[in-house]
Amino acid sequence: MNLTLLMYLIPSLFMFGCGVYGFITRKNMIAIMISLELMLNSVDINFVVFNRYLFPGQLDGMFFTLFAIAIAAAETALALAIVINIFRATKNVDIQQILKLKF
Amino acid sequence: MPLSYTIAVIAIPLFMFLFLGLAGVKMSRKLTGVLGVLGMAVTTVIAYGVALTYFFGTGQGQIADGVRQAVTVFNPDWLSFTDTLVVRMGILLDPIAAMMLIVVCTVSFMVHLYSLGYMSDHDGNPEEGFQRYYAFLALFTFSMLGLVVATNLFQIFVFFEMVGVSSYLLIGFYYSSPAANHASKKAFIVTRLADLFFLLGIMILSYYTGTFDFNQLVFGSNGANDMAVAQSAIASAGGATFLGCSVTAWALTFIFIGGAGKSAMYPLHIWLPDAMEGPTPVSALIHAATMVVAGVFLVARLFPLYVIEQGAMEIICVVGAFTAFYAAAIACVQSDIKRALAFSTISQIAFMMTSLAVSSADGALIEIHGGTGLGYMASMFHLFTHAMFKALLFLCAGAIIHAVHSNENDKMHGLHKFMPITSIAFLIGCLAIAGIPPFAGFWSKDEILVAAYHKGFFWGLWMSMVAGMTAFYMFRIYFLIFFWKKHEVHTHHAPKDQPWTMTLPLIILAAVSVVAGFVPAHDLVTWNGHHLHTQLDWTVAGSSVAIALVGILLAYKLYFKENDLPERMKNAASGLWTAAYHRFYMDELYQFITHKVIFQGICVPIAWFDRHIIDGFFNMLANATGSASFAIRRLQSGSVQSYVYIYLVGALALAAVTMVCVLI
Amino acid sequence: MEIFSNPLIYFVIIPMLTLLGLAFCNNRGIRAIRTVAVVGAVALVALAVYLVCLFLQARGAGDTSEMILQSKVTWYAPFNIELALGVDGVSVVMILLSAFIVFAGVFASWKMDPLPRQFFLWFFLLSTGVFGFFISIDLFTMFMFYEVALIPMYLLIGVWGSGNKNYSAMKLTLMLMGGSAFLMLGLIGIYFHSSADGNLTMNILDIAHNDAIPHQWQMYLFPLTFVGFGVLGAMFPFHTWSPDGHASAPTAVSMLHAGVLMKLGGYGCFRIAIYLMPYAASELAWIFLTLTGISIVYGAFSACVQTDLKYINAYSSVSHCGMVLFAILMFNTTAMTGAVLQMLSHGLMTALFFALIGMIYGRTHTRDIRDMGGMMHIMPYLGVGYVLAGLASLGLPGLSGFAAEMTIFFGSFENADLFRRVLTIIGASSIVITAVYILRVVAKLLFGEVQDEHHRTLTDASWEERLSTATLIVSVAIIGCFPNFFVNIISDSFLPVVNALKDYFPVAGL
Amino acid sequence: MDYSQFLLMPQELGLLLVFLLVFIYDTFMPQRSQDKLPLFTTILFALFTIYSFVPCQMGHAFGGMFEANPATWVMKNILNLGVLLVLLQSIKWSNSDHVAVRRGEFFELLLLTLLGMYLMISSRHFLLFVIGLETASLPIAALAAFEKKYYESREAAAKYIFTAVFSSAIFMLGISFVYGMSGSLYFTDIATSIIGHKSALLIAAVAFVIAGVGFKLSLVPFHLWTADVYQGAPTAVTSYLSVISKGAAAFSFLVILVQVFGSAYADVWEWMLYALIVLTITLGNLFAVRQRNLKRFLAFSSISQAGYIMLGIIAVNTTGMASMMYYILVYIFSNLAAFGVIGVIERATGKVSMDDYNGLFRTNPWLAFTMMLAMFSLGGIPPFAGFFSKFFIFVGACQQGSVAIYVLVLIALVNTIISLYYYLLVVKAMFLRQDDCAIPYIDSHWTEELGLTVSVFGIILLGVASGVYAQFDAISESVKNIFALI
Repeated sequence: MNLTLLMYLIPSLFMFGCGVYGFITRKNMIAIMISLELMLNSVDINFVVFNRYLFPGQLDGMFFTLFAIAIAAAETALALAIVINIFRATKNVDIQQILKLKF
Repeated sequence: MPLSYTIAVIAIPLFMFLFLGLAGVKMSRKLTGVLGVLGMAVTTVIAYGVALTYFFGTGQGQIADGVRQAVTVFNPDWLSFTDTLVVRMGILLDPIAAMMLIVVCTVSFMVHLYSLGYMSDHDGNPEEGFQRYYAFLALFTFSMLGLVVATNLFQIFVFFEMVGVSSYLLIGFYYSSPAANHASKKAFIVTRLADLFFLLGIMILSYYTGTFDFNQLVFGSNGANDMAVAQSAIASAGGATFLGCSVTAWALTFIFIGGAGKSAMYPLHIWLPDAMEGPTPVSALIHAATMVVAGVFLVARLFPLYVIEQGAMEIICVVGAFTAFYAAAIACVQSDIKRALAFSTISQIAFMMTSLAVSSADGALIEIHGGTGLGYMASMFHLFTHAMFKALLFLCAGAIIHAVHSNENDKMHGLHKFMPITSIAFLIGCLAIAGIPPFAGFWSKDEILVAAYHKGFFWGLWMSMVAGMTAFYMFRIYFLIFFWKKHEVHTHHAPKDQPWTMTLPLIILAAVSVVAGFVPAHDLVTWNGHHLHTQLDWTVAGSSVAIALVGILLAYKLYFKENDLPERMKNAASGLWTAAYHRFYMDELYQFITHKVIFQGICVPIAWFDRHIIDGFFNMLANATGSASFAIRRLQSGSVQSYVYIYLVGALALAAVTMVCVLI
Repeated sequence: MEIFSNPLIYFVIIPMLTLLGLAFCNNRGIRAIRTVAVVGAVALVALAVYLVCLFLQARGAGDTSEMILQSKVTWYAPFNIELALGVDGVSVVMILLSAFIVFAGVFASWKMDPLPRQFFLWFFLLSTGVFGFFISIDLFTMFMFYEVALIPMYLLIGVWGSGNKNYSAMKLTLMLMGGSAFLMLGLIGIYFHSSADGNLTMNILDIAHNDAIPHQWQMYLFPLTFVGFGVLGAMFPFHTWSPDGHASAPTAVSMLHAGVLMKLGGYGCFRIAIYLMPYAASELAWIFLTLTGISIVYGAFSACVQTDLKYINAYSSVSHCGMVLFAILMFNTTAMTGAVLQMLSHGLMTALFFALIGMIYGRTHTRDIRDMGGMMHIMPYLGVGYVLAGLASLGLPGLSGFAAEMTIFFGSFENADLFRRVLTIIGASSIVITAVYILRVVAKLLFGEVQDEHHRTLTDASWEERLSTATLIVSVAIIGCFPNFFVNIISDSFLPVVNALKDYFPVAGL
Repeated sequence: MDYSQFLLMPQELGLLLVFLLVFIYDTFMPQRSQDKLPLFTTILFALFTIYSFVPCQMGHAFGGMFEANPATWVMKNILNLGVLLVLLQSIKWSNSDHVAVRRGEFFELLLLTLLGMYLMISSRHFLLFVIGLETASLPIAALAAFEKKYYESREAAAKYIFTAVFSSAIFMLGISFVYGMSGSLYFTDIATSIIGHKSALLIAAVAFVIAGVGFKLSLVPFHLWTADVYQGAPTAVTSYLSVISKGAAAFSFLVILVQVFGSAYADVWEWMLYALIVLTITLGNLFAVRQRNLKRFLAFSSISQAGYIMLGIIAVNTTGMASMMYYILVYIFSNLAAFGVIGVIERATGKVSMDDYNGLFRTNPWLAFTMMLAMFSLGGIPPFAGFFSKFFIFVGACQQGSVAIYVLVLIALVNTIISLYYYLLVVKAMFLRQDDCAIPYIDSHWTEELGLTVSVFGIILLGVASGVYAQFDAISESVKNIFALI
């Protein structure tokens, strides 16, 4: 039982780690958005797994996941719009180019 | 209340000061001068009234069973430190106070009168600052009178400060001249240093005896100095000691230092010669007759305490004797007549101090230390006579200076023909101070020598020698001024006797100097108010007169006619001569200590420390903040990824550290 | 509200009304502004005199309560913060002093330019704070007024000052605020230990009577409060704001600051730090005695080498204010009375000094004594005033300084322990150093030859300047001639403090 | 289900109504009357603000997901006041032609985010909380990007959205841990089920939750987005961001930490918060010292202010809660006064640098005066409200009693000196400096003047009038059961 729980949890945490790593290392904003999605989804997996294995009697986790997905979608849409904006201005989507505001 | 009108003696000068000081600028100079003289005249009359009533009047409660009482006229609270320790400002009359009233008022009046002429140019127009001058004179008179009638130690201290300030103002009267400026500063600061010790002395004494009041310190139930009271006052210290000496001895020594500062005892004498920068009448009033004897007066006030604390008394004795000789030696070579007179003043005051000091030990003091207190009487007597003839001498000097516009005696020579009255007055003064009978000085100085011989042969001999030197240097000055060689006239008009305003005081004082010796001092100003039986001790008197004559003859030989003897003597002992001429380099020593040690060695480093270390520290804090804020700006690098990275590290560190702290 | 029947509250209301009046005479010209300011100042003086009469009457009528004219309204119930008023002898004389200096300050800044209206606005805001501090006996209210009094200094110095004013203003404000930061923590700590039985209070008298602050906490809180106030009292080594601040401040501000604001420090030190925490006070006294003893001689010595008139007086203030704190720490009625006398005396004579310096500076445009001389010829009135101020400060009998210093020295000497006595003697030795630097300045500035020929054309004081300085000179002389009048007002006020200290500190009486 | 529960959320419904009306106006009104929209919105919102002061029914709704209690009620009203001021100050700006076309969206998004904050404040269930959080934070990105023609605006938006999403991911990870431990997302259930827990999982969860909310509060080290976004975003948005969302986040932070993790206060999050407070106050000040751009400067000042607000949370007592709400109110007024002045000057001259303000007092005395009051209030100078709020929050913290907290307060106090320094820098620029090319006289729009006047009165009166705080104290007393677990 626990084994199977871990079998779900460890990949999800790994996924989260990948997301973080991608966020910190990738230049392209689109790639960064993808890694953000990875992080959010790993969280969703957590919820689902906890719900399914630890508290099978109820559906909080599941519902949370549904909402989380919706929120993620909204975030992506917004982020994409802004990235396009940036692209219009600078003709690239390199996150290390947007350094005008600092110090 | 008997003698309650004494208040007028204090009040009138104070009023004159305020009035002349505030309204003076609006009035003409002459008017202020006249008003000042009038005011002083009134004061003098009242003061004589008071003193004579005290001495000879009856039914004023001042003589009880043959003893002259100290009469406290009134004594209101001024400043209460605690319920018991209260500073009062009052008026106390006892023999010496009454005598000082006479001295101060006489001399002051003379000087007021004299200044009318002295402070004017040859056409009799008063010079600039005339109002200020008379205001300050009034202020000084007020302070001095307040000092002599003080009812308690603290009041004396208060008026010590006041006379100090008025002397400061008067020395610096010609405030444009740097020399006067410097002299006034010096006078004030040196006496202030002495007053610091005076203050400490009062602190200690009042802490242990719990009072400032003479009535509880020295005056007995019968209102005169009383050994028993002094004993109990000392005893109330409970034998407390500090560094081996009893605290009261410390206190009295400190108090003496305070007096020594005012009375220019060695080594605190250095301010007095410079003080001659002031107008000469001022020197006559303050630095010859009145203020400089405040120290003697102070010691005399606490006489019984000193008698008990013999240690302090010994110090006074040694300092006094040494100063007498030291100053006399310097006086022998000074060329500036005012400075020469100043040193003779120092020497004479030292006489009084010594005489006070020796008096406790003369004979075998009968009651406790017993004795007749001859020296005490002599000292007060000499104070009186000296005030008269030294004022006379100074006023003469002033007349001469006013005539020839110089202090140097080589500008004078042979003035006898031009200024006969002045010359005679000066001669009388010299005879008086040299101690030639029947002039005033003889009587008082003779008593002093007797008292000194009572203490011991050495002391007597020493003082007699100084007396001889006195005769010598006084007549040296006299001959150099009035004879030596013919006076060559190089000013546009020849020197002559001065107007009556200046001559009259000379005549009066000369007369006084002749007769003052016959005042029955042994009846009036004895230490315990009893009549004191004295008879002239011919051995002492004769010897002293002989010595004086020798001195005079020597001076005559050397200085009456122009010759090269003095020159040769000078060359013979040139080193000694130069040292004496430069007052044995005391001023240079002080200069070194104040400028090099204190200013360069303490003040400047402290100021630097303040600006650079302490202030620097606070500025450093500010700069540190600034540089810290500059150092951390890299965090705000502008790159989202680094932001997120720091974010993540922060969150994980938060978790990790807490885990380590909580779980392990 | 019954509190408005208490005359004390008007010490705050009058300046506020003056503020309003100034705010309304927007562009009606300098005349209106001056009128409002003078009216306000005169009203304050009148009220202060009336207060003294009330106090004497109350004491004469045998009212021996610790504070008279007490009244309180709850302000912040959750924190037991009250608008609690009450005065004892010390605050009465302090209020009197403040009123007179505000009066003199208004006239000293008669020709203030530019922006006279704003200047007087800030000036009266400052005095609001000062009076509020002296009349209130509630920790929070006191502290609030304290800071109200501090902050206007920044603009007053920064806008109307001279010289390196930005730096000085910032330094002064930050250092004083730093002090009040410690102070605030100290007050909060006191509040939370103000009572053993849980009903906390901010009222100083109640706290003192509860006497509930644990000794351990006293050891924490006493340094916080004492240093907090000591910074304003120019205690070594926290005094360095004072020379720069005073040098840059405009005349009236220097007067008010040195004359009144620095007194808040000494007042707070004994009213809050020592009165509320006697145990720690007696335990830690030696530290602060040493510091204040240092600042007495230290300030005097530093003053000897300065050449800027205002620096000289700033350092002499360090010395004199050091004497105030020094005397307060001597823990006996005499010395503490002397401290208050010294506050009065120092306040008046320093205000006088700064007024005169400002007037001289306004004419010569230099404050460097090396460039000046013979001023006595040129401006006799100012010269005489300066000499009088100098004599007062070096302790001439008949002027205020003497009585104050003597009371301090004799009071301090009442303590039998050698440590305090040695410090006393060291402190007493400062009277000589004071004489040195005062006479140095007087000789250089007023006497001697005129250094700069342009100075010969300068004029003497104008009428408002004469009025301003004469007020101060007369008050100095009055204190100096009749010290006992003030001593009788002051001295009883210290009995509670001394009694509180008795348990921990053996007061050697005479 | 029973619809009467909606009666428990009158404020939310009212806000929704306002939103819909504005939306309808924006969509269907003819073009020529569009420029009345901002005024329309403002008036509408003003009415709503007044209405929402009407005491409403308290209780739980939707199975305890939503709670209306006096504290939430008063908190929402505080936010309303702030938003009203923001609206007042943005009217003139939103009619300036480069944003005029989209002005409708500005107000709609603004109102939506406010709704999100309402939900954050009232939610007692993490699902609702996350929804509220996201509703409150996502539109901000769009608002930040509002001034399209400025590149800074876009960059700010990008930085905001990425960091925001990242932090919400972390936050939800933390919640997932909590869920894993307790099996529920109800605050109360979680609280009861983790009593006595000291597992690594709990600690990680708490740390992530703190990080997630700390992002919105911009606590150091989760603050780095703040300065850039504040600088880039339009001033109206910046002011909104700096006060309103901060206030809402702070309150919900208090609720979460105290109500959910209350049992873990002593051994888990007291020290986390301690460290964060010290870092936040100190670094915020240090950053602020060097700033010349006023918006960036206020960003850092608001960071250190957040640190002071946290003092009210670490106190974990009703005094702390009351003084925190009071602090937020005062902070709203002071900061909005400052931003109002900046906004006016930026709109008129486009200048936001401190050096441009030299000699402002000579040309625009009232603007300078308002700015000075704001700075004094932020710096905690009596008799202005900021002094009282600072003092009270310190008292609240010290009431917790431990010496450690006294030390914390001392650190905070020492920091007030630094903060005073940089606040005085602004005053210095305006009053002490002389400048020949100072900003000429600006005649500001009456709405802006109204906004500034209101905030000035707030600054002056809030402290002196003790009734306000007394109210807060009573309210936080009435909800003190949330401190049950401490």
